Amino acid sequence: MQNDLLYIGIFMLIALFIPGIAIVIAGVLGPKRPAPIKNAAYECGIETVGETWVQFKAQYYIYALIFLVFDVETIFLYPWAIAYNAVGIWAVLEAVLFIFILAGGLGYAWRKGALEWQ
Amino acid sequence: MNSFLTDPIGFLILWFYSVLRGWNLPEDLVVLIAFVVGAFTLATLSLLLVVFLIWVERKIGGRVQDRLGPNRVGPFGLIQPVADMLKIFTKEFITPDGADKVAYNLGPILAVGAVIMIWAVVPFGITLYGSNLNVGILYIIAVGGIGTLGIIMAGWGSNNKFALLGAFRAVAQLLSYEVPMVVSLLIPVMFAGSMGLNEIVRAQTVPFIVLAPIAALIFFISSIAENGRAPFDLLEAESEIVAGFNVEYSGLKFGFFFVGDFLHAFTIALLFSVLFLGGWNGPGADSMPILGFVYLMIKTSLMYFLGLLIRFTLPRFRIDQMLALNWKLLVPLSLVTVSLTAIVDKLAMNNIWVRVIVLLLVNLIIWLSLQEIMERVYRSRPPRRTVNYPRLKPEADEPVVQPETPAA
Amino acid sequence: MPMQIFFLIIAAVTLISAAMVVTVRRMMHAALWLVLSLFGVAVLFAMLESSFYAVVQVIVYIGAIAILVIFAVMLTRHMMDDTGRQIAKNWWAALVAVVIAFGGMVVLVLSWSRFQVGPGTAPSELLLLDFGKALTAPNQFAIPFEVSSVLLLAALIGSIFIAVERKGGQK
Amino acid sequence: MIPLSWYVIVAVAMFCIGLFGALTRKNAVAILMSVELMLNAVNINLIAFWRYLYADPAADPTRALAFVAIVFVAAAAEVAVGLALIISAYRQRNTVVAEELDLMKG
Repeated sequence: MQNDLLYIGIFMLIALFIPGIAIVIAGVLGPKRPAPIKNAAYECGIETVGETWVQFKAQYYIYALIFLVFDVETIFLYPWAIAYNAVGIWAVLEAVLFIFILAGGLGYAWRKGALEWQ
Repeated sequence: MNSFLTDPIGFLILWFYSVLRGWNLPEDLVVLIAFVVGAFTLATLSLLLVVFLIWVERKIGGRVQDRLGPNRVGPFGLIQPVADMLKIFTKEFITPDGADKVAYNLGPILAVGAVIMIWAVVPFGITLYGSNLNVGILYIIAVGGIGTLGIIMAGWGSNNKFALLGAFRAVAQLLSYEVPMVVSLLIPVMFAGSMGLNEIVRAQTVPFIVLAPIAALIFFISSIAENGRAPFDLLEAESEIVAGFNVEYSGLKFGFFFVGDFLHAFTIALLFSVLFLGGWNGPGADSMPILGFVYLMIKTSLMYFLGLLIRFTLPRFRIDQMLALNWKLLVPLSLVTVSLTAIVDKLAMNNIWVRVIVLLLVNLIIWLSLQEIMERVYRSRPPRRTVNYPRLKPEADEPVVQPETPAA
Repeated sequence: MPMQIFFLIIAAVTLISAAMVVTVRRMMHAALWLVLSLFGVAVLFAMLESSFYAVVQVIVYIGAIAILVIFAVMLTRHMMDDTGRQIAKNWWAALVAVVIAFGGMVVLVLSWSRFQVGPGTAPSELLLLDFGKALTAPNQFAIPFEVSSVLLLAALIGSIFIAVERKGGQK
Repeated sequence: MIPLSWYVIVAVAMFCIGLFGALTRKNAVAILMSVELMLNAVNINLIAFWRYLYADPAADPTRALAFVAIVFVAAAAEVAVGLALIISAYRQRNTVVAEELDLMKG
């Protein structure tokens, strides 16, 4: 297992290294002629008004929130899924209960209108 | 020599190990060198594959839409992507003023690196895999999260409203569709009793798509959405938010987002074949590993072609439709499917054919009740509000005004 | 020996980026340093041969929590800007207290002989299977299993209740 | 081999850095980030002890894993509710400086 993890680590480094080195090479090959207008932010030819980092709506945050909760359930459900063939029907029902408690949260968000895109 | 014919790649790997050992290096160093060389080869091959994939995609896309596709450079336009690559390598990088340099430059690297990283755990054949990680499926999900991070860094780093808005949209979509994907991937893990992709392939004496067609469908849809392709290409909706999170990029940095996109399209086909179509399983694959590789490639090409057909025929969703499809249909459906499959499969006898029939029945029931529910929801909806646009046709009692004909 | 050097590098990266999280002025950069620090922790988990938690660390912390934090940074960006002090006035008092606490704990760790052990037997491949069984076994973790789903439900409902903009409420 | 004490010292250092941040940072989001660091330090500790002392099958290795899972759940719940509170407070008071969030003072 240690070897598998070592390979994964090496692979991740290389997967980031190859694009990185390609960008460096392209930067060396390409011309470099910066100009103030060229470097300005692109907003369809109109000059930027106000701060760039304006506020955005909380809607996005709510999707991320529901996602977080469903992501955390993986910690519990994946080990259960591995043990699926080795456990009895009661363990399966427990996991189904687990899923349905979480689905209750989704139902609440639905009823509350939090899933509606406004 | 026989071993070379049935399993050329495995033979080469063993030969490489024996060469390294011949140099009297310590064993740890041999393993390390072999790993670095292997990882480097695989990653490079995956990137080189993109050059070919771009040609395939443009050619098929052209044919689907009744065009010719690339046909000028080389036979059938085969050299076109090479020419494009040379061009993009020599283009200028324009870094916008006020960009956050680190985030701006890391964005494309993470976006393409995250796709390549998936390849580390894919089993291409019985003997041919990078790593038999025991948590392979979770690794794939985790790597998807790194890609999301790359997009948010790109959007934030470019110091542009459109880019940031695009990144927000993109991240909302990627996060949302990860939920049904994670839930539906529980089913292969459940059946195989392991998260290692090798074990999952080995467990598929009957491909899992037969046992769990709905889960396979959910996985397919959500991975298309993760890829951000039509009909889910809201992340780069040119007509709505100029180009999305990548407006401010140029040259190869811009190109890398698309390299990642093309490679991801192939990778999801590969993953789908591994997880649901039986991977390298097939007649004679046990004795001749190279046959397994061929089977896997055939399955992958089929799924890839299907993905291309979808991409080139369907129009784009609106953002509210995209989110509603996920949260109001796919997520509940995946939860119900997983629960029912788990219960029924536990109750079914261990005979494989009984399981197939029972699970197919369950999936059919889920599908039919889904149709019924959607029908009812559709009927119970209030009729669409009609907007009174200015009429083009005049009312009956209005005098008809003839448009003036310009003087000749 | 290479293992130890590798460990020191990873530990240094993790701790330095953690220090950047608490000191850097721009919030967005603090969030990105947080990601690096969390990734370092994931590598530490991998070195401890807990591949499951290494991957879960990336999924939950980097894939979800860090993204949530970045969203919150962007949503509340207006006031928390990078000008002005980010650190409380009496930071030196906190620093002294923290350094004393750290020194005390290190002395404790180094003085107790049980901390000097090497790793025990490597965890077996079947560990996750056992963990899955234990999660649903009534005499083991069946109750924490269900309670944690209730906790998550409560967190979800609570945070949606708080975060959803009320119609007609004050802006 | 790496002794257990190294991991514990890293965890202690990380906990102290998080504590420092939680005590001194003014921004509420930054305080939450510091708390995340502290929770991570706890997890490093738990997994290190699991690996060094309880990994062999005789010692019931799943116990430590369950602990870590609960810490993950607690961290997720804390972030979800904490950030929702911060966003809500920001909407009402237009500030995220922790000292100025004195709604309870009346």
